[in-house]
Amino acid sequence: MVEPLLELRHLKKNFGALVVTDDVSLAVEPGELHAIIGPNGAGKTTLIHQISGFLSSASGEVLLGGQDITRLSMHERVRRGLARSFQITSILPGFSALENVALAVQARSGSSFRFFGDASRERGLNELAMDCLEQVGLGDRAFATAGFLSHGEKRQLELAIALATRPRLLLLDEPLAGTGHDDSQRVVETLRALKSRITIVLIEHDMDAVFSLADRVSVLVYGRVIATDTPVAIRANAEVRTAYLGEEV
Amino acid sequence: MNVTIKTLGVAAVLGLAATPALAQEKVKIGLLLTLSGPSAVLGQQARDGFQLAVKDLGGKLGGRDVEVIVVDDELKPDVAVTKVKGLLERDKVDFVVGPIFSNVAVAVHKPIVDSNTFYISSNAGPSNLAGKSCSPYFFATSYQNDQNHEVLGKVAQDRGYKKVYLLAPNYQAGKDALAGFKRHFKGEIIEESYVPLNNLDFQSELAKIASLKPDAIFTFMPGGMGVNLVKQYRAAGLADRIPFLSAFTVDESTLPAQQDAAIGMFGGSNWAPNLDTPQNKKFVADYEAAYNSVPGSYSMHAYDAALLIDSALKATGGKTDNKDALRAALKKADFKSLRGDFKIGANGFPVQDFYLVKAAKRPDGKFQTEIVEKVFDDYTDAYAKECAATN
Amino acid sequence: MTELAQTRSAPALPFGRRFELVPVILFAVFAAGPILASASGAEGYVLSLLTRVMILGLAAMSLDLILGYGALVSFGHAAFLGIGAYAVGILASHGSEDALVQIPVALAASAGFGLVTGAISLRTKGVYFIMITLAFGQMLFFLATSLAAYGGDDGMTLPERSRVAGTALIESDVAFYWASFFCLLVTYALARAVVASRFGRVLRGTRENSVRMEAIGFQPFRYQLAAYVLSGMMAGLAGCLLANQTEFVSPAYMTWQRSGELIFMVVLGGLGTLHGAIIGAAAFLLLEEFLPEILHTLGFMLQEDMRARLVENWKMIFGPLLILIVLFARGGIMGLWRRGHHG
Amino acid sequence: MTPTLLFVQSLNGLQFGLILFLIAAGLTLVFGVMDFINLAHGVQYMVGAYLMAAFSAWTGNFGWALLLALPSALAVGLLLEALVFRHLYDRDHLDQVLATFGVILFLNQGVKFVWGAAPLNVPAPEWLSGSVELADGLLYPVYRLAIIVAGLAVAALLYVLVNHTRVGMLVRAGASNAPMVSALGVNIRRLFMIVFGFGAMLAGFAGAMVAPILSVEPGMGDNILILAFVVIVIGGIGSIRGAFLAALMVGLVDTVGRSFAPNLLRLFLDPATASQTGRAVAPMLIYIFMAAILFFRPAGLFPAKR
Repeated sequence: MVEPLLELRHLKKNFGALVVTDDVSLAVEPGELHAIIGPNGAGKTTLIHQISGFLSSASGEVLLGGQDITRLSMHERVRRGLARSFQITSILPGFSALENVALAVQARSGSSFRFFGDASRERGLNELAMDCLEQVGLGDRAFATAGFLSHGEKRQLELAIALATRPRLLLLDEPLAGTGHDDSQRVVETLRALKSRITIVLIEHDMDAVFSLADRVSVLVYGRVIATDTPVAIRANAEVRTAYLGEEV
Repeated sequence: MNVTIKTLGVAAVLGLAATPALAQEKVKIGLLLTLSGPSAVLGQQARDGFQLAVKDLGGKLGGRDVEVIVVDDELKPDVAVTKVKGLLERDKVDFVVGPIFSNVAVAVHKPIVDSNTFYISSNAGPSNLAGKSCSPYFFATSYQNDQNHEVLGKVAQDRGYKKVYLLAPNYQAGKDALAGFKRHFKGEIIEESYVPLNNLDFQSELAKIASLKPDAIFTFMPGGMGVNLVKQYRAAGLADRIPFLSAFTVDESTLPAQQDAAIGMFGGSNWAPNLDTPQNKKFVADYEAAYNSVPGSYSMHAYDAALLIDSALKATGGKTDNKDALRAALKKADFKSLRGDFKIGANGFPVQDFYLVKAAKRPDGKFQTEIVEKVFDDYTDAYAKECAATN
Repeated sequence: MTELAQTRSAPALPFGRRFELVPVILFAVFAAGPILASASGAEGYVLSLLTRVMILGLAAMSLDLILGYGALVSFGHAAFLGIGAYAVGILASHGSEDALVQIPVALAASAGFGLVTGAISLRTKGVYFIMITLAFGQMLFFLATSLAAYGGDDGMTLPERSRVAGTALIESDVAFYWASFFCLLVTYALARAVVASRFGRVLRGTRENSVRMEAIGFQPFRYQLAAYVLSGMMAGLAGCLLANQTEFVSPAYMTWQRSGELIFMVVLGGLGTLHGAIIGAAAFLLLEEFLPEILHTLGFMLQEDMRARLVENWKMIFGPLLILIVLFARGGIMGLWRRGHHG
Repeated sequence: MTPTLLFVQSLNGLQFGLILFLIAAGLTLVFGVMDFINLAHGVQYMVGAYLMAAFSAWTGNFGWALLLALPSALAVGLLLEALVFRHLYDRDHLDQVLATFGVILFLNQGVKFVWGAAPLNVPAPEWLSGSVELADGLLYPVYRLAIIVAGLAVAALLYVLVNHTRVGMLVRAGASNAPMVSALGVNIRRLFMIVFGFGAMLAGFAGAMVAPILSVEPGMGDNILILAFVVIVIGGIGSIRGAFLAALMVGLVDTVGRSFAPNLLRLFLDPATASQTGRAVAPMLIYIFMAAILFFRPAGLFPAKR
């Protein structure tokens, strides 16, 4: 068996008496697209926050490529190849789309304690950034101000930003949320193209997208993982059906 | 900030018609005073005093028409420097009169005397301007800052007080004040207490005073601080038990707010509104009629500053271009001061008498300080000997 | 404050790409200052006023670097003015009158103070940051008032302007004017370069969305701290100049009111443009200087004593004027200008 | 230092702290509920004192003057709210700081314009003047005790209002989540107006109460405003409980620290140096205290949950 790229061991998070995630153990293999599904309030976003380091865990461990990263802060995890998107779009609204991505390129290439030289004219940064934008299909909007992009475009931009950090593992928190039909088709196509190259953990409510993209699916209910399996097996899992799918399908 | 006194303009026109010989330029005087913020009342007193003098002199100084330019230093030294440069270079004033506060006086001293303009302090008298940094272009119609404190030190010594409690704000003038007091007082200082500048609540200090039971307290607490201290001292029941010696704490600028609380408290001064000379009586009456408040020493000094300039210009025939002649005339101080005895000493500061004064309520219900006794006669400040100027 | 940054974004266009008229005009006006001054017939006064505008403009610009580009509202920035001024004053009183010694010491002292207080202050956010910077400013203010050896509350007069390499290069007002002009121009160019650089881009990104910056691998704290130190050093330089301009050093340079005025100048001119801060400083100082005079002229129909009262109480007009500027001129003077040029 | 003196100093600290609390309570509510930085809160304290002085001179009676001053302070607050502040709620903090600074300039000069630059006098009522003897020769003014009682009463009243009334519930909810409150169908503008007017009245009350012991003069609110900000930041913005505790702490640190700092330092330093250093440190104490608190608790003692 291959060593998992991401491994969660008994992760727990509580806000006071409210336990949001409880004893979550999970292994994500290199190269797979691992979807996490579950009803609202199951603790999916909290889990992503714990993995990315946005929130600290009450107990448990997070391992990336076998190394314990539980105590690292968010930016240190990014440097180790862990990128994420946010459920509520998080971009730099005053910057152009290109600069949003170029800044992410800058983060991993050379020092940012350079006080001279026009960063916006650094060809090396801009070309790589443009490349990422094109991968998500935003090449023609590179010079638009990010704050003025459509909602779907913002989601694509966030994906491009995450890609620009050259992640080994991409954590995506509902990339399809709030997108229209056309936009969501484009995002799904982009993800399909990416999944061969990058390991992805995906939280999503759009079941069609999940079952067409995912290699494996974990089901989170009340902060606990009740099943992890292939999409086909998950569909057939009786426990999942009663706990979750049964109510929706 | 360019406030020409229009009434004087009218007087000037009349003067022009009467004596064509004097159809020369107006003599320009810059009044640099603190006119905004909590201390504005002191600046107003000085401004009103000066303008009253100009009015009494028929709108002329030394026979020349006058233009008085009043500027507000906002009690910010760097603002004052810029404004003074405006007075010197744009308005080309012949004299700068003011300011109220020592820190402003120190800041503007250099630009004024460097431009060979006469600088007449109508209030601030910091020690360095009287000593090391004295200048042939600097004169004061007030006093050296320490002198009022020395009055109280002498009084405490003469009355045989054994233990005195000292209280001052924690800044340079406060420290100077206590040093001034100690110059003549040789008894025991049971505590030197400093409060932050602009401190308004003295309960902790009053509690200490009550427990230490000194023979007297001496304090320097100008402006609003003094108002609060006096009211709180009275409320704490200390006023009738422990004599309250002070400088710049009970005077005509604070008495309207202190009122009955201040009655009987002592101060030191070179003058008081009840000084019994005809000239002074007229001044006080005129001032009260014009501005509806009792004049304090701030007004008196400014009034005398105008008289001093008037006397010097008379001696030079109205001319200001010969600086040496003008200086000699200023030094002579050939005028009758509101305070009586008045001479200019070697360092440009006055040689004058000092009194112990006491706050009192007048029959008409207004409050003023009144002279108790003369403490110093023809008194020179302690820094005059440090002044090496050859003026 | 991070929350206030989102509403005010710098122009999206990259820096340095287009010719900017405003700074060119601004510096041309300053360059013409000595000619204007000698034409006015009050050379020293006009020069000293304009020098003051440039010096406080420099201080305001340094604040804009962290306020406009980093959304860090420092309410203790005047402390750096004081450090610069006291470095000059204290060194001069010990016989080191050369600017080549004084300025490096002032910059080092500002950097040291900025590093320590910045590292502590940046742990907090928003209003807490405002207040903790105020606290440090106040501590330094009270420290200065207790320095009896250096004049305490009264401050101290400098024997003369700083010497430069042993010569009295900046003794004359005109020479000092050009020295201030030079400092402002160089610092402005430097600040422009910094905000456009990689570092500046990270700083601007942090202002826009600090969580996003962490999510792409930056630690905002380090960049904010560096910017805070840099800004403090620029303000320290302004302090050196201020001491030389007034030939006087005083704790009054670092009151909290002065820090407030600096914030004021930046917002009045328009956040996040650098030259806006200089324009804001000019507008503020010139208004403070000439408003009484303007009121005197406008009040020609009033009776003389009413007119005098109006002039004396000019702050009663100044206050509402500021309120109106806030209510109706969003983005400050630069905001007005920009709107005028884009329809 | 005798225990009695320490006791008296603590009373003084308590009294000063309670005055600070009266000012800080309004400030922290306005800040917490409306996310509005009101620098002009200090001038409302000053206006309260001036109104007290004016009514006291007019009626010649302390009680009547206080009764008239309170609604007038409220009216001034509401007038300012309608004229200026209402238009600033949607603006960012810097705009608010600027505009309210303009209000400070105007009102500081305004009271000078109306009442003159000289400090005004407000006599304390006859039945509250004089002092009580706490220990041998240690007198304490009755009026100060009255301030302590009044301050504690107002604090208790506030506690009841905030914790046991509907408006108080809304205020607490608003301090933690303003959009939620407006989603509940509450007229948020009116809530703001009530909070604002109430805060202005509290500050005015503080001003009126101190008028007999402090001098009433232009600019008297400026320094206390900074202290009030220190208080609400230490307490945690939006927290009345935090403001109360912080106000008492600041009052005690300032009052007690000021008189005991030199004595404490004398344990480590020789007397001359100790008194010199003590004098330099005393005015810094509050700020050192605040910096230390924020170092360990960057959002104050009782941070609002957001």
